[in-house]
Amino acid sequence: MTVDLAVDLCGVRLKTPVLAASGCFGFGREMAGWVDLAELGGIVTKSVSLEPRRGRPTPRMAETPSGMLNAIGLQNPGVEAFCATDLRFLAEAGATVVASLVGRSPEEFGRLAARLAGEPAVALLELNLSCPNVEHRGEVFATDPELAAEVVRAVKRSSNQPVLAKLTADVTDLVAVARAVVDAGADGLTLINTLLGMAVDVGRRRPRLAAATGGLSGPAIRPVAVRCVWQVAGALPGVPIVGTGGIVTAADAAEFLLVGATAVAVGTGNFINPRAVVEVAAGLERYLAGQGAGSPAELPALFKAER
Amino acid sequence: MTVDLAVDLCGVRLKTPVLAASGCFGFGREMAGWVDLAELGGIVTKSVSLEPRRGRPTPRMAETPSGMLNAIGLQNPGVEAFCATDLRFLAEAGATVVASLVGRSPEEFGRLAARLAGEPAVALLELNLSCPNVEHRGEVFATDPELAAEVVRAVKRSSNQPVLAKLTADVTDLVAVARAVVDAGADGLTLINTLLGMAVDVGRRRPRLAAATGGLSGPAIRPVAVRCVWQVAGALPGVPIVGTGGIVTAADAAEFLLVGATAVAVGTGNFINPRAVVEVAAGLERYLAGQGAGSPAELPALFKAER
Amino acid sequence: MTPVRELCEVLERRRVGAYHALTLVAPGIAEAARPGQFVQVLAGDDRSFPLRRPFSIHRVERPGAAMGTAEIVFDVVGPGTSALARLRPHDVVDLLGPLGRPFTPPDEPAGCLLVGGGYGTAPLFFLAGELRARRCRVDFVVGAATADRLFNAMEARRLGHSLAVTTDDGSAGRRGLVTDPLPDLLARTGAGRVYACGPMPMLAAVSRVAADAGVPCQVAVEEQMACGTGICFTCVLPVTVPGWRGPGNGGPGGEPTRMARSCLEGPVFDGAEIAWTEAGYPGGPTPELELAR
Amino acid sequence: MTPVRELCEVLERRRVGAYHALTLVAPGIAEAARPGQFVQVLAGDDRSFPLRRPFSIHRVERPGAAMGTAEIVFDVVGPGTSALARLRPHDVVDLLGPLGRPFTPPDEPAGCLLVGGGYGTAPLFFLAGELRARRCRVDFVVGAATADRLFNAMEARRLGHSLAVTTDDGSAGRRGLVTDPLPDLLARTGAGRVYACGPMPMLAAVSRVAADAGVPCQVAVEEQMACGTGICFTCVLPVTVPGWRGPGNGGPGGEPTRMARSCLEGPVFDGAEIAWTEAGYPGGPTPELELAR
Ligand SMILES: Cc1cc2nc3c(=O)[nH]c(=O)nc-3n(C[C@H](O)[C@H](O)[C@H](O)COP(=O)(O)OP(=O)(O)OC[C@H]3O[C@@H](n4cnc5c(N)ncnc54)[C@H](O)[C@@H]3O)c2cc1C
Ligand SMILES: Cc1cc2nc3c(=O)[nH]c(=O)nc-3n(C[C@H](O)[C@H](O)[C@H](O)COP(=O)(O)OP(=O)(O)OC[C@H]3O[C@@H](n4cnc5c(N)ncnc54)[C@H](O)[C@@H]3O)c2cc1C
Ligand SMILES: Cc1cc2nc3c(=O)[nH]c(=O)nc-3n(C[C@H](O)[C@H](O)[C@H](O)COP(=O)(O)O)c2cc1C
Ligand SMILES: Cc1cc2nc3c(=O)[nH]c(=O)nc-3n(C[C@H](O)[C@H](O)[C@H](O)COP(=O)(O)O)c2cc1C
Ligand code: FES
Ligand code: FES
Repeated sequence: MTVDLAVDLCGVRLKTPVLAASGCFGFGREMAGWVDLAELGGIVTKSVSLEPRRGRPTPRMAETPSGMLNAIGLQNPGVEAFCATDLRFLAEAGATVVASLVGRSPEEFGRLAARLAGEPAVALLELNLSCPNVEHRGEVFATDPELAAEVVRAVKRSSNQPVLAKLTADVTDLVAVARAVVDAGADGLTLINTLLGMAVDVGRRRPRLAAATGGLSGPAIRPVAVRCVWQVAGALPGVPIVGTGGIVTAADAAEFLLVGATAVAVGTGNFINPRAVVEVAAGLERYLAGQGAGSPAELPALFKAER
Repeated sequence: MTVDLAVDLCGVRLKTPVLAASGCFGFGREMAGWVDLAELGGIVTKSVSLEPRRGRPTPRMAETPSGMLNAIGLQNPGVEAFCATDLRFLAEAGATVVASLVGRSPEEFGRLAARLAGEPAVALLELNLSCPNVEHRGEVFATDPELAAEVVRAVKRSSNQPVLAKLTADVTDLVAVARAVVDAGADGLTLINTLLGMAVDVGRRRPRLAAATGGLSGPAIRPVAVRCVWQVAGALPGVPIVGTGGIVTAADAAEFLLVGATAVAVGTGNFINPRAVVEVAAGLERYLAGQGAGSPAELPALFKAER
Repeated sequence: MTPVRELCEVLERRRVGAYHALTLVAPGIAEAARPGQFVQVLAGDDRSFPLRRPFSIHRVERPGAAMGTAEIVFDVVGPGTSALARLRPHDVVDLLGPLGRPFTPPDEPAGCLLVGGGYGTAPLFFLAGELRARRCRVDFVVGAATADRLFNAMEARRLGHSLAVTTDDGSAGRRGLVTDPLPDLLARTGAGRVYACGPMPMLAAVSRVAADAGVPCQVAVEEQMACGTGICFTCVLPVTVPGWRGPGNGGPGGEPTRMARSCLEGPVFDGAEIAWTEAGYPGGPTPELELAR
Repeated sequence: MTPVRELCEVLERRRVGAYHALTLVAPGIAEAARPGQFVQVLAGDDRSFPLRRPFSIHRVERPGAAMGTAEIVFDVVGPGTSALARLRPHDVVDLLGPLGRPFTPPDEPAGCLLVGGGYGTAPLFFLAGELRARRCRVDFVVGAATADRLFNAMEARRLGHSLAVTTDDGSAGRRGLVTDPLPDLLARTGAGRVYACGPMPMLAAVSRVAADAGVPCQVAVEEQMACGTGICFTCVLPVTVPGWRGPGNGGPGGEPTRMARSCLEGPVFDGAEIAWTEAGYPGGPTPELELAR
């Protein structure tokens, strides 16, 4: 049984279905010494904004059971510096780049998309509508279907690159948000971002994060992420989904592909294993062969469950 | 420094701030051999319905990183059998009983409350508005502020026992739901129920739960639960909150009390340590002494964080 | 006798064919244990909050001259049993037990046929000792997929008046299932009781053969367990309740059933009481009746 | 030289005063390591997904005659370091390294004052060797809360031309902080460089003293790290960027700062470059300027 790991994500061919998740692979350059960037399914960059952002005060991280909280606060050099240095580097390295965008308004997202529209090195755009590490919950566009849709429309107006809308599981009706962004023109979805969480240093009697709350990631949230992909894939058949949340091994990735994800992204897993993206892909190849599947796209049909 | 662990929960005096969470302590009887039921802060019973329920098919459980998924499906003998056997037993054992109620409509909740109104052995009612293990998401009343409020009103009309509304974190705006049930007359809140999740057996290529999805519990969800208590305690000062989610040790419980919970409930932790409720309380006593606090109620004032 | 929690030192872990046998210092459990009961085991200091794992008690050394030990036999199938297989002497394991309802011996001495599948044979040795002490004749039928998965047939021969062996592949004893020789044996030994432990499909089949022969049959079942102490309702299986009022039905005789917690009312059940087809194991007693519904 | 991931066998773990010293077989890391760099360590097979823990490289045995070993020195403060303290010879530990920017030695032989606090002294021995190989004079100042928390003062004496010791409680050497004897020593030794490693408040103070004396000072900082490889932006601290255009300011001279990843641009920084007050450690160079803002 020969296996071809390649998948089609919103019209873009990925060598493997395994990407590096946004904010968990820097801007790619940092990892050039660990993996061949050209061999990855793709690299979702740290989210970039119009202006540089300093991010949140430290401590920005707290370890939790089978996961971690982070409150990085979207630190990034801004889209201009990103294009001038990081994007150029990624292009030369032959990486498949998914540029993650973050803005404070639909209009800001639109201007970001316009700025990147002319960059051939950008294969896809991912809209970070769901970062919990922002001053106002109002900036978490993915909590409001209409607002989220507005952002997507603004981006589609100023760019013809395929667009992934990244949503949060911290909502009452994820399918409604997903449907809204897809109707607004999103080509695909990324599920999920971190869950909003908090941890306390009981000895010092204060939050373990300077920002008090932060985003929960890692294996702890995998069951929530798999459920989200399962729900949305069932409600919106045919809409490509990038599954993210707690993927450390190939078996973890297979869970997402079986319930309907087109591809997966490894986040926190990279912190422990800098070669995680490559090793998960290699493991998937063995898994597919073992299951008698010729490609990742065949897995959902092999999944036995009624809705 | 002498410590008094007693707390006042909605006018009811609890010997300690540590309760056994619903569905994680059976109906109490099963644990009589492990702990002195009269010494516990309280026992929240498995949720009872008007008619007996068989629950979901097996497998009903799947272990996940630092947690577990369950799809028990509210199996219970019905309120009549509950009163005839379990409640009588708990009363004789001198336990502080929080009767957890579950219904398919506000009207059902009302009838359940009416049935228990005459039972002196019931110290408080907890309304399970948030069990994810139901056929229709529509039964998860806590996803809709108006519906949740309606249930509370129905219960308050037919009972004068203090009422805790148990909510889910799987919502966009938890504070709105909390405010709605409090305005409708809920005396307190229990935060949180399990998160909706799913796990896949990649070898057999099928869900690990017969019901496909289930409720995620255990330490994995603690950061989400602590965040929920922190948010709601900040938005609705003075409203008693029972914090639940991933409590295994006294330090875990202290996180909840520091961010504003009046009491806590230990769920999944009982499965590994049948004496968890007692041992967490004992550990809290040492913690309070160490922090120079005379009672659990003093902790929020000692917590250093701005909102 | 209420169960206890004991932190038990590992005395020994040895291989027995395809399995591992673990001997633990557990005075309280060794004191109270009865055949058919189980322990909930937590091994290692893993911080990922693993649930306990249930294992039948293979045998105990009552405290007294000795310090009181309990032994379990296990097969490595996943993380929990792998952790057990890594244990070395002097390591400490956290046990709850003895848990569950034990086998009920006959009031009067009677012939007892003990049927074991794979590691399911292990608790039957404990039972055989108790039955013999009550002057019951004990005959063994043990089966497994392959010879190395027959747990300690030598011991079965020593403890039993007779021993019949079957393997799926014929690598030991007669090729086939443990149920194949059952009817003959029941007739030949004139056994008045059948006691069985092993995989669920086997228990269903044994229960049927015994029911057809009109011989009372007790089986020790295996359902997934989160707590093992009766508080989570994970481990349920459908049992018949003559005249029960609740919803649902599907018992062997078409009478109402209820979902019984196998950690509390079991793991030992009357084989004729379990609604095998509803439980997902057709081939139990009087299946036609069940299917008829 | 890019870092590698190595599964390293434990050769030895021994107590050194209040600390543990761990020697690991790590050819690749031992080959490439430079003083001031660190390793990211993952110990044990805990399934709760613990993050790696960063530790300075105390010294290395370059591969060749020997097989190539690296040594770290650690203090037990929580679960990660407790796991390290449980390691026995032949256990295997998962390492990433060497990581981060090392200390930069002077181009010309110069007098170097090495200032260590607690376990922060450990990486300075590695540095002392390199400096002496470059024919630099090395003087040591080591301090700690108590005598047992001074890491291996004997070795410091052996490696250094002179050694000054301070403890907070006076249980060894002079009572007080490492910074107390610094001005004198700078004057007396005429040191042209200061290299420091220890708690952040100490590094701030040392940087100020050095700046006041007009001596270049490199410090190895400790910030919490999730990855250690530059990809998570957890480990940032504010450093000055003359003429930088972005938002924010607060550098020692009031000039703009940016949040630098200490695992990538550090852990070794020019002490005068760090915006100490903004980083939460007033008492750094020219604090009055910072406070003036
Ligand atoms: C009453 C009882 C007695 C048992 N006695 C023995 C015994 O004497 N020897 C022995 O080898 N095994 C016995 N088992 C089965 C044993 O509990 C499982 O093999 C073990 O839990 C597997 O854990 P794992 O992590 O290695 O495997 P995994 O398959 O990874 O376990 C995953 C989950 O499924 C559960 N599980 C897996 N297999 C079983 C099973 N067969 N029955 C119940 N739960 C299961 C586990 O407890 C865990 O919760 C018994 C089970 C029960 C209920
Ligand atoms: C570059 C660098 C070099 C270091 N070198 C050494 C050394 O040589 N010897 C030594 O004993 N310690 C050193 N540390 C500190 C060491 O990493 C921590 O003591 C260790 O991570 C604590 O982990 P824990 O689980 O035992 O403690 P916990 O306090 O439970 O750790 C909780 C979290 O906080 C982080 N953390 C805790 N203390 C520190 C700290 N001081 N600095 C950074 N992160 C911390 C941990 O990494 C973990 O993520 C160094 C830190 C850094 C950044
Ligand atoms: C340190 C850290 C930083 C992150 N930064 C971003 C970000 O900038 N933009 C974004 O869309 N997601 C960000 N994420 C979320 C991840 O991309 C991912 O959705 C989430 O962590 C769940 O996946 P995981 O469990 O594999 O980490 C970040 C996550 C972490 C842990
Ligand atoms: C097996 C199981 C059954 C549960 N049954 C109920 C229930 O009947 N009613 C209810 O309100 N909550 C139920 N819960 C939720 C718990 O009461 C608790 O809110 C949740 O598990 C989080 O706490 P924990 O992490 O300490 O378990 C159940 C949880 C588990 C694990
Ligand atoms: S395993 Fe929990 S009730 Fe039986
Ligand atoms: S620790 Fe992740 S960027 Fe430095």
